[in-house]
Amino acid sequence: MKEAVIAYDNVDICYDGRTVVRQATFSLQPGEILGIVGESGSGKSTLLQSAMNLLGPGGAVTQGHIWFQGQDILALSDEGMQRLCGAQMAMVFQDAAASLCPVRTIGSQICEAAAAHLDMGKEEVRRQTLELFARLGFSDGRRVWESYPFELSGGMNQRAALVLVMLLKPALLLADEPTSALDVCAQKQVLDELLYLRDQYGTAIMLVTHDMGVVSRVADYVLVVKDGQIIEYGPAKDVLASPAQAYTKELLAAVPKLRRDRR
Amino acid sequence: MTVLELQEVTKVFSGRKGAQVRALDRVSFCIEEGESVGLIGSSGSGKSTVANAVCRFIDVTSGRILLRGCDITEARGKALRQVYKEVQMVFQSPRSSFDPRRTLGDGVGECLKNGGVGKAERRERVRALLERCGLPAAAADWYPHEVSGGQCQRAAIARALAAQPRLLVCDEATSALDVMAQRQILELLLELKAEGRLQLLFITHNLAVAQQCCDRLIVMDKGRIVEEGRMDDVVCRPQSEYTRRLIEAVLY
Amino acid sequence: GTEEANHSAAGKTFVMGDTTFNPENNEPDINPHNDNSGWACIRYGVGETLFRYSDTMEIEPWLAESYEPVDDVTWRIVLRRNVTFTSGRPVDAQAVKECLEHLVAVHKRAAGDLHIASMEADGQVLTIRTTVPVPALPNYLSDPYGCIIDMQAGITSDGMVTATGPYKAVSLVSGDHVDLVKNDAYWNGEPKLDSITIRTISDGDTLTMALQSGEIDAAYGMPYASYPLFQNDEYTISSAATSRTFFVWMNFDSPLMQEEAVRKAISMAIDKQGFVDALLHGNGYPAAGPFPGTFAFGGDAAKAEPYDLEGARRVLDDAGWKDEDGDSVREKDGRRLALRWLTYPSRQELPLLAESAQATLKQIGVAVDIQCTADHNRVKKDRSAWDVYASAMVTAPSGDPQYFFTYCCLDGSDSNTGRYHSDALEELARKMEGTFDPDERGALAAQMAQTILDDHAYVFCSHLKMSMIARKGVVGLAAHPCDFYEITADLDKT
Amino acid sequence: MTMYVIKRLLQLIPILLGITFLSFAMMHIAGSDAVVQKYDRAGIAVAAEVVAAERAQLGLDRPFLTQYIVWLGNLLHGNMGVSFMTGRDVFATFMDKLPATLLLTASSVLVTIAVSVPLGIAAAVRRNSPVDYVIRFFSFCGNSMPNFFLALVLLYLFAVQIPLFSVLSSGEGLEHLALPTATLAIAMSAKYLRQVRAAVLEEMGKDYVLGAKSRGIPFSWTLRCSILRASFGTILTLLALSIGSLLGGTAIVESIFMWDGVGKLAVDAIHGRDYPMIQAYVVWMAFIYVVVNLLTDIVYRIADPQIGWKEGRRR
Amino acid sequence: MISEALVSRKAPKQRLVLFSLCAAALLCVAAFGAHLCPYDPYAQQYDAVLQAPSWDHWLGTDRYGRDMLSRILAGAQLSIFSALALVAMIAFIGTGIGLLCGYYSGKADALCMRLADVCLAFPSLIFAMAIAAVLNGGIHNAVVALGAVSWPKYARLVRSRTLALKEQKFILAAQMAGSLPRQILIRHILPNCLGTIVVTAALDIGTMMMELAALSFLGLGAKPPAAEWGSMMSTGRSMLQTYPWVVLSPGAAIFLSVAILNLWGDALRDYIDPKERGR
Ligand SMILES: Nc1ncnc2c1ncn2[C@@H]1O[C@H](COP(=O)(O)OP(=O)(O)OP(=O)(O)O)[C@@H](O)[C@H]1O
Ligand SMILES: Nc1ncnc2c1ncn2[C@@H]1O[C@H](COP(=O)(O)OP(=O)(O)OP(=O)(O)O)[C@@H](O)[C@H]1O
Ligand SMILES: [Mg+2]
Ligand SMILES: [Mg+2]
Repeated sequence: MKEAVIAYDNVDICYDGRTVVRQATFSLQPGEILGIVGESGSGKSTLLQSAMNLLGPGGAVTQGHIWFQGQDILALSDEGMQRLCGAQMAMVFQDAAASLCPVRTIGSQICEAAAAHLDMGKEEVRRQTLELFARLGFSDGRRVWESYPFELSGGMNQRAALVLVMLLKPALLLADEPTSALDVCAQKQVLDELLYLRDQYGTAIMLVTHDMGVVSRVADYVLVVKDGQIIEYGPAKDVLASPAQAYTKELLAAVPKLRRDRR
Repeated sequence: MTVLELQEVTKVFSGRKGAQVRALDRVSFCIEEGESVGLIGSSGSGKSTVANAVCRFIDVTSGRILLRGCDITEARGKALRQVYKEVQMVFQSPRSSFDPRRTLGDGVGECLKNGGVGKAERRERVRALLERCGLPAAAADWYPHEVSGGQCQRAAIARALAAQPRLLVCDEATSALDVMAQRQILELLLELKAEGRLQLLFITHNLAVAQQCCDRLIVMDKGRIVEEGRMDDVVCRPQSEYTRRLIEAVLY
Repeated sequence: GTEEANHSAAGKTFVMGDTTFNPENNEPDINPHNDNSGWACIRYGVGETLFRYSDTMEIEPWLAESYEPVDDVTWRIVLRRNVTFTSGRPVDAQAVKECLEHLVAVHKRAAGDLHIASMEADGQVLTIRTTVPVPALPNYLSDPYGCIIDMQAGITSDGMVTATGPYKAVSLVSGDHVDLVKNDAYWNGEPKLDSITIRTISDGDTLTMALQSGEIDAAYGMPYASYPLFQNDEYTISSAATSRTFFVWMNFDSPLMQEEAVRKAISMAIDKQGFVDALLHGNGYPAAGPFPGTFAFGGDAAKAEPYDLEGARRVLDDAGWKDEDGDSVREKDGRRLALRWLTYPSRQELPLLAESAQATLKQIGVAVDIQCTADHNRVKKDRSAWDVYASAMVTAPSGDPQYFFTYCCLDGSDSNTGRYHSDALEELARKMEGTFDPDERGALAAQMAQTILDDHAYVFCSHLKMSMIARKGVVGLAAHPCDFYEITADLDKT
Repeated sequence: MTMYVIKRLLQLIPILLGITFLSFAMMHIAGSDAVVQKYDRAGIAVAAEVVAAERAQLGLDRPFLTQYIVWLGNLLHGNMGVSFMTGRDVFATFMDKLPATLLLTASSVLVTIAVSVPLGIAAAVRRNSPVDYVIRFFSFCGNSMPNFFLALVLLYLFAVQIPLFSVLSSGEGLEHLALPTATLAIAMSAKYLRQVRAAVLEEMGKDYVLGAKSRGIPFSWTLRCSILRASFGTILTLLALSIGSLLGGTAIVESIFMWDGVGKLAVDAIHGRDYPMIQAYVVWMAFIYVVVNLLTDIVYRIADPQIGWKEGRRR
Repeated sequence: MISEALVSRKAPKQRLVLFSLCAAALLCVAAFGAHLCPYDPYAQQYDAVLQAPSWDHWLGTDRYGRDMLSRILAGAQLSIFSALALVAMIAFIGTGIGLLCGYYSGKADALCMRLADVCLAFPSLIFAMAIAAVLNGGIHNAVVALGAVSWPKYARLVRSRTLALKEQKFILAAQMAGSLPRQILIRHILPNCLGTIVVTAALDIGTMMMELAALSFLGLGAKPPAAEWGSMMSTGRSMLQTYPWVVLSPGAAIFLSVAILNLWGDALRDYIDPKERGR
């Protein structure tokens, strides 16, 4: 078996002494896509953030280890972390617009990220970005490149943030609801891009989403979280087809379906 | 009676270097009493801009917006506060819509406070509202940066409902919620709607969700309305090419 | 190395720091016809007056050889023969006449002092006719504005003039410095230095440090607190008592001050010696009357009340001022014995005097409320706003005693701030106006001083000591009681 | 933007009118005029006629409004009058001394920025660490020391004890600039660095900082390109404000270091009630303020793309 | 890691408590300092002038022979409270104007800001003199005079923050909740500017002490024999080399107050930020 890209080993996470994630254990091989579902506030974002040491002043991993390609992330120095972040693992935030600097254009932030990790000329970065923009359904990529985050719509910001990390071709992509603000067409394009990234570069992806459609379409494995506890974990097909837990069943049942017939 | 009417509303943003973005291009539609309207369209098509214009967060370049027959295109000050007694909005990005230095409870209770509701009663009502939106009552004491995206969104919905609006503008109000929460909120909205008090302008990407709570559907593309009609008509027999593509792309 | 070369190229140079040579002091340049700039002109050895003061403040000829009053309004002045301006023009009566004509045309104060009606020049003899009798004309002509300058050579736009002193100005930046070089043709001995720079140093502490670091050779205007740094073998301090006097005016419009006992008690309760020793660090002399001991008519010629707190208490007790309510302030007929003491901060010694007096007066049961404001002139005019006014004034700027009484104490005086009136004093003043003999004038002055002291109308606290501090090796720099003369042909540096 | 600048520059006119009138009026309220003040300082009494004659010469006997209007009329002809104290042309004198003050101000501002921005940032980044406490300690020191004290201590240490510099400046030369600049810059940095610290801290709490971290952008880059840029507005506003107090505060430093500039000129003029000179100073200060504030506003708008050129939205 | 997390969350509160205690102690000294004096702070003694610090006089004596320590204690009230009052006044007025101008930007804003320019550019010395002439001396009027020219700093600062804040979503939300502008300003914008204001105000205290001292030269400040720290420092300035304690003692007193009040301000700033404080 290949070495796991990321492995959570019995991880507990606290905010101010309140444990919000308990005994999380799972791992991900290169090229695998893990869908994480669960009710809001159950600790999904927290799980992702802990992998990048981004829990903020009040949060901390109080137990267990997180291994990234064999390194213990929690023991890494700041510089070590900084080298990993972006290049090796990258994250798209749930609130993508807020994760972009409000006083800089999208283009300059992309260039910055590229300069930090890639050995690529500015022109080349721009070319590749515009290409990616086009593939993600932007009609006018050049305008996006020159825009400030507040000048873009929610979905545009989300895709811009996605492009930002896809450009870096990380080994692990942590995507926190990357398609929640997108219309279905754009959503489809984004998912195609994610799959392309996985196929082309062997990127492993942790994908938090509420959209069961997305899970069934791209995920290899599914993780169901409830109140910080992993209650179900297995191959996507199995879990979706025959959920073991009542909660999962409820979750699946609650998914709204488009009625295409006329009443 | 018409609750909301947009007449030929156009919005042009002038960018920094003189570039102009026509975010809305002669958009006209109306929402009748007792009716809820869904608004879909690709991202960047101007949905949020419609919502912002209706709530007077931005000035439109031309056109008129009427609320119950009153022209609110240029409402300000007192008139605007009157408008907000009827219209409320749930923002697309919930976290930044809460004051970072105040608790969620303060945010939710603000309009009650302005309405002169006493402290104890306000507390009770805030808790009730939060619970109704699927949050624990304790959430009233949490700060925005301490809650998850979904929790924040629910608080935002609770805040909007606190004002007991006639028209609720939801800008992707449920897209950050898990499916069960989503259903819970939708049921709540449907309930309020059934009481006959609430009209919705529901912006979403999720056609299925829109189908559940809206009577009519408007499809937008590049700042224009490309299709408008009864929900089922549009879903089952899309007229425009764009709508057809949208419906086909639905995964589930 | 190079420094030495510089030195020999420039010859013997001397740098003096002075706090007063600046526009703020109305001494923007060295043109005697401009405001107070004459002080700079005369102090720095550029210009000279017709007469000068001796060390005992008596008039002696300088550029003039002799003078005599012809009648009440006519003066005959004979000029020295061998004197030339640095422009080369000989100093004759015509040149002096031109200079004085220009002076009275542009300098209002000079015009007001001199009352010149006409002048006649005849070779070296200048005859001046005045509109009214001016017994002190030679004194006024010794005022710095009386520096004789060559009006043909004119006044440069920088404010430099051509005169007769041991040094001549070569460059001047107002408020910054003036550069002087030796006048090779000086009539009264050979100047010993080749060049002199006068640096304006407005700040006393900077002056201190400049002297400490050796950047200046001598300093004028050193803060008192710095004296201990220079009271050693490395430096020499030369001082002289001047007629700049710190004194107190009683306000006779104030009901409180109309009471003799109160005035007397105040004059007995100011610790002059303590003020001079502790607060001025010895840079002054306790005063009795308006004039310092350097004047023939000054010093002990008048007797003031001694410092005597016990006596002062008795005076107040006798007058019925008692502290009845135990707040350690006396009262009488329901009025508290609280003085409003007006003074101003631009003379740094005045606030010290005020605080010192406040403390001693407190001991005899008199409260003092100090109003120390830059705006005292306006407050002063409102005679209901103050009881006591402390000021610093030059009591005999021209070396003549009449000035002080004329301006400060008589009914017609413009500056009789306290509205003091005394019939005896008026009488004496009339007598002095008609007296030309200096000795007689001095005797009259002593009487007048005694009169105002007996009336307790003024309390003279201290005369200021003017000092210059020089580095070891500087010779010929001596403080003069009239504060006009600093740099002379004798100045040298070894 | 051009419109904006033109509009703001036009606003200068009423400001100048207002401020010169105000200062004229205030000086009159404050009582005593140049003549009285002069004799007062000299400590000699003169005849009332002499005073009257001198006042007439300066035009001080005319009614206050007339004096102001005459002054204004002269100004329109490009004539700022002659100084009451020196009899020299005010404009020439002022322009003569201006470069010295400008040089001093500019060098102090530069040094202040060079010192306080890095230190302020360091204190913010390492907040509540020993580094932060040391930096803040010095800032408190600088803050509780009056200018004159600092100036004297510097002079004593570096000119008297260790003669690195000379006590008296003889005009140009960088070494003469060193101590006065240090005095002003230390005092200013002490305040400024704390404000930089606060502004940077404010920004560091924002979400996008986490975002940048997640992208593996070195913190120094985020700091430079994002945080500083975002807090630029506040930092700049503060700087602009302190330039004003700096210009006003040079007087004491100028007189201690014998720096022949307008600060001392102005204070002397105020003490001597030298109206024409005061007016020149007031005009200059107003001009500087308007220009500095205009520049800040422009830069502020450039730095923060969310604030447009229209004066903001009204509600 | 755990302990670190706990420390960083709890610390703001602890720091606030600590520095609040310090500040309270300072204010106590200010209020009751006059009763703690070992000597009569006003008793002049010419036989003991300018004595160096010793067991008898811990901080030496001044040129009138008064005990420095006693004077510093006695002067604390005047020095601290007048500076505090002044700073409170300008911070209050400036913040108010800044908030209004920033929020309502328009003609009135432009007018106010130009007025602020005038006040900033206006030589405060002239203003102080005029105040002295009209209202007469006294430290109250000095406070008024300084206040009248110092508010624009806060106004400008707060205005620029307000301009940025009012574009934020949560302000829009507050408007929707029907809050009146004044409520929005007080509930939302002000708390979000407070950090900057507190820091600036704490800083200004030292500055204002010195400014008040400078005005005493015009007869506007504290009246003798009151022991105001700033004036003590400036009147003693030329004794720096010869009798340093005369200058250094009030200097140290000012430093101490400035440091305490600043640390307190910082702690307060941290505490009012919920992101720092924790639940
Ligand atoms: N402040 C602004 N300045 C300039 N352009 C803007 C601004 N706000 C929005 N736009 C532009 O207007 C267009 C419409 O934006 P809008 O936010 O209404 O889209 P949307 O339909 O809500 O998209 P999404 O579903 O992604 O939220 C976009 O092209 C966007 O870039
Ligand atoms: N900074 C914080 N301080 C304290 N509690 C926090 C903080 N961030 C999150 N929490 C709490 O941790 C729990 C998990 O939050 P998290 O953001 O991981 O949820 P989530 O699963 O991502 O939910 P959603 O789907 O709504 O985004 C929530 O109950 C939230 O209130
Ligand atoms: Mg989340
Ligand atoms: Mg949107």
